[in-house]
Amino acid sequence: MKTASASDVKRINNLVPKIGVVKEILDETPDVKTFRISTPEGERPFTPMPGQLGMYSLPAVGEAMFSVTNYGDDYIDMSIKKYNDGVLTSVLHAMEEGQEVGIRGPYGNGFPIDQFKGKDIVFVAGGIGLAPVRSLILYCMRNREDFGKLTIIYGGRSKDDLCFKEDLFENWPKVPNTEVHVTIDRPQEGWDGHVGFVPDFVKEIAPNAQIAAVCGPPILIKLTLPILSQMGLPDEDIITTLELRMKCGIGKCGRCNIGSCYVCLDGPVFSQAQLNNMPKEY
Amino acid sequence: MKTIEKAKLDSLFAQLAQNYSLLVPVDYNGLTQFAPYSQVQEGVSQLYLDGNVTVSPKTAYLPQSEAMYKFRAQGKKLAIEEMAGLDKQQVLFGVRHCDTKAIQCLDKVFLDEKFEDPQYKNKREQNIVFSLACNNPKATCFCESMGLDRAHAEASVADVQVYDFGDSFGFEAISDKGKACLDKLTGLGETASKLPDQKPQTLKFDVAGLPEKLKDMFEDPIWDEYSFKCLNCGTCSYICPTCHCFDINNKIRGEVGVKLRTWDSCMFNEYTLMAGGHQPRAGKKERVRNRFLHKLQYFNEKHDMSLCVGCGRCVAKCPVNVDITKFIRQVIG
Amino acid sequence: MSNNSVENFEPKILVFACNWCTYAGADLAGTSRLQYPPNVRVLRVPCSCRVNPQFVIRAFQRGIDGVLVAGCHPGDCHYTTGNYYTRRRFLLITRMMEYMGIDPKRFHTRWISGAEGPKFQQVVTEMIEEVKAIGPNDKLRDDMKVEVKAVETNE
Amino acid sequence: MSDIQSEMRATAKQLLESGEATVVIGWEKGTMPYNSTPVMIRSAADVDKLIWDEYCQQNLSTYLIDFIYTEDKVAIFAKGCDTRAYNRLIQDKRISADKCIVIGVPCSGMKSAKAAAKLPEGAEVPMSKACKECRYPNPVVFDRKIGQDVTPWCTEKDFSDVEAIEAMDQDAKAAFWKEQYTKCIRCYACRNICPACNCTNCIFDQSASGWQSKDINASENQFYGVTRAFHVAGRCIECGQCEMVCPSDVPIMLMNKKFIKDIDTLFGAYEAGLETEGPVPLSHYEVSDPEEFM
Repeated sequence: MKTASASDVKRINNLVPKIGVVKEILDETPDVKTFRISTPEGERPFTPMPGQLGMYSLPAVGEAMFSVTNYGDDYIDMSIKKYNDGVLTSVLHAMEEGQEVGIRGPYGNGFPIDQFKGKDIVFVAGGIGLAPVRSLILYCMRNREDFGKLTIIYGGRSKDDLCFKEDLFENWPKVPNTEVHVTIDRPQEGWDGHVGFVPDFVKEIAPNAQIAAVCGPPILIKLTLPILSQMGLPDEDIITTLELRMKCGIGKCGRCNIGSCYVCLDGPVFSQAQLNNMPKEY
Repeated sequence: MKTIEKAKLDSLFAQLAQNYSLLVPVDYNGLTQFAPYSQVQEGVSQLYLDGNVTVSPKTAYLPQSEAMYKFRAQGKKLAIEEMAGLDKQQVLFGVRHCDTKAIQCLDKVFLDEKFEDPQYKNKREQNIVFSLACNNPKATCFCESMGLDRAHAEASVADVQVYDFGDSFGFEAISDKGKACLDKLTGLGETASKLPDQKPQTLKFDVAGLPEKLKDMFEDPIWDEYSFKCLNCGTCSYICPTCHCFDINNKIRGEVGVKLRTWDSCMFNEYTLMAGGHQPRAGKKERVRNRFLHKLQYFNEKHDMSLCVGCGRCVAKCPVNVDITKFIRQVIG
Repeated sequence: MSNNSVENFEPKILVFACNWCTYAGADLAGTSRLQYPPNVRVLRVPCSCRVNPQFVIRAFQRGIDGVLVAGCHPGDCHYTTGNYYTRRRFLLITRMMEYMGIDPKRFHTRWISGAEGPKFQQVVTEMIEEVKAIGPNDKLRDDMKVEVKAVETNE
Repeated sequence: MSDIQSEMRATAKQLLESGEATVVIGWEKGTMPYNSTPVMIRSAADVDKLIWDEYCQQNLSTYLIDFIYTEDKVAIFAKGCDTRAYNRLIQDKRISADKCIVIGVPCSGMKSAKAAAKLPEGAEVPMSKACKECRYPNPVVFDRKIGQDVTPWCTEKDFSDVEAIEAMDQDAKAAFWKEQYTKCIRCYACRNICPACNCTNCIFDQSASGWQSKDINASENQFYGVTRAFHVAGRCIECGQCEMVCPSDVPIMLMNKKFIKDIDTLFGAYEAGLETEGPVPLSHYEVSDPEEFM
């Protein structure tokens, strides 16, 4: 047996991030910003599938997993909500363009694209939960002919809290055979759209879809999934993405397990059928 | 089989220490663990060969606190450098069979095809394991029940099998690495003696069908009973040879810092607590259940082997005697 | 670091100074042109009672050679009673630090009012002399010896 | 001892059957002869699990915190130290007395399970160190009492071990503590078993705050040790549980006792957990406190 030292075999340590540069920071809402990240050479850091995750870090502060909401030839976009007690997100929100950050990924399974193909799709999202769903919406729009009708149902706490407003109100409604429905939780001056919670709104619209993609705060997911079931969608075609605390992103550090599944490795995208067989510990 | 008299053990260690870094089981002020042989030579610690050590030799594969990479964050600029691995082979003398089995469990996690862990692999390659068969199991040992072979160490992990013949040790190479190491040693005798007698374990029970049974027990009242006394401390996880959960942390001095991988425990509140306050495993019950099921069901489902190897450490050291063997016996019925 | 050679040893002293008295006292020392060595780092706190004992240990961990906690004289606290609590706590912590093996010369608590510029000068000067004589602190230290290549900055 | 055990079972049975209590917390026999471990009894049919022997070391009062949000009325068996812990928890307003029934059990000192684990079977097992130094073997507060009060075998606090360390020179002290805290694996068993460590959100559970790094080394471990000792200073009831549960044999009580000793000398003798009212040394001051900082 030969004695290998760390130096003579170049191995990839998945836990060590690559360096990325924040090219652009877009304000989405008062507490959500989108960060456009390239490599220092101006390339795309990695190629994610819709729904996949990236580990984003400021090494001196911390590291956390975020979904990749969009990508281009030379960048990926990550939209991040700031939590007041979240040290990392607060620092990320305070940083400026040109900042070098750590980036690694893509992780997780992503949405099962083949399963969506040829079907009418309803996308249900609340708050920052639109970020992962948006990656799938954009994929469907880029490959428009592969998918049926797209119905997007989205809600935020107030009109200021709606993410990706340009997409919601300008870009997406122009896409053929696409409907966008937006709601906010409480009435607000200057808002003449729908008011109410997302699950009720889904019931109200009763979209005629064959498959659904849902993401939002835990309570939204919890309340929306049964409504979609009642609308006759089979459990296999009710797709949601989950989020748990993660550290490594590659199924080793242990904490993101639900039963024997690791959300970072076997998820974050699960169907209702899969969730039925998993402990309710998320 | 090669042999050496116990009286000459020091000369064996001296030879090993010449060619390799040498780790031996020691008693350091009341804590038994693996430590550099130099500690024994300096009289800081005493060699401890009476049974498995409290802090398992997983420390030689997954240290409690290990630098993953170092960085410099200066203004908007960032530099990242990986850490060098072990460049010298390291002999672990006296690793018990349970702990070799435990390393096999860790292999499943850290050497998986998709995301192999190079830091772990480096240690796996550089470590030469002398695995000592136990003649006198402790009262808390139950490795036989968990399917371990008390006469033979886990062959994918151990490099040299060691037997205790009372006044001498016998050595048999298992791997090429082990053979190369044994070949370098001089002053060894040769014997064809039969294997030493092993006292039976007192803690014996049946585990057949355990993962399947546990599948339907997620909501069972048994969890209230076992979690009641749990303190949610990390003793069981930290001394467990197979618990491998870790946290990733910083250590920063000015612009320079290292990313540390440190042990973590599923018993701690912070382990699953999310920014924003969501806590999927909020109480003792959820945490004890997750730990036991991970050991006895979840790992089986993923890797077709138990994550409990029967070393008995948690049975011996749990401050409130949350006893996994009692639990298994109760589930099996 | 050159700090570790005893001849050229310039100790690092950290002063936790209460905003209302000691900080003003230090200020007075400055405006009165009273000289004291530059080894002192003054950290302003709202009240000496704000100084958590962990701050003191952390300072020693990160390479400080001497710590001074200073506030208003008992009875003069801006918040009426804060320094009475400081006194209780630091009577205990002073003893505990000594028990842990930290030389008592490295850790002091003193009452220095806003009018006591000269006292501030005298206390820190004496402390620096004492700490200089006993050398760098190696107890409780949590050093990190890591080299990372410099990064290019255009700034 | 068996008389006490049968009386315990009878009391538990009566409490559960009458509905006076919905839960009884006592001790049951564990894996090894030297393990007696906490048990929660909810049904009168299970009272035979309860035991009383020389290893019922575990302080049961801390478990009362688990029931603050339940509807239960909880009865606990309590030795002298358990009742002092109970008073502490009442004084810290962590539990409420009207939800608890304290059944006092005088104790003649418990044997050291740690020592027993190392001794051959049948050997004479010494008493735990904390029990040897115990001054309150009889319950200081109770709703009912089982058994006869015993005569305390200690009347004075014994600080000889603390004094031995104080007598060392600075380097020896530092070396001693470094050696001891090198062993600490920071499992937090000492914190979690401690009746004085009852904060809802401990500073050591907030790694993002930067108070305590998760790095393990003698310095960080000592930071943990001193900080915890300071946080329980004036509230430690000297039950010695921290030291008993420590898997690494760190002499934690040497820290706690140092604070107790200094509090006694500086601010007047104080016994934590004897009363539920009155000032606690560190949340209180006297204008006449010793003055050393002039």
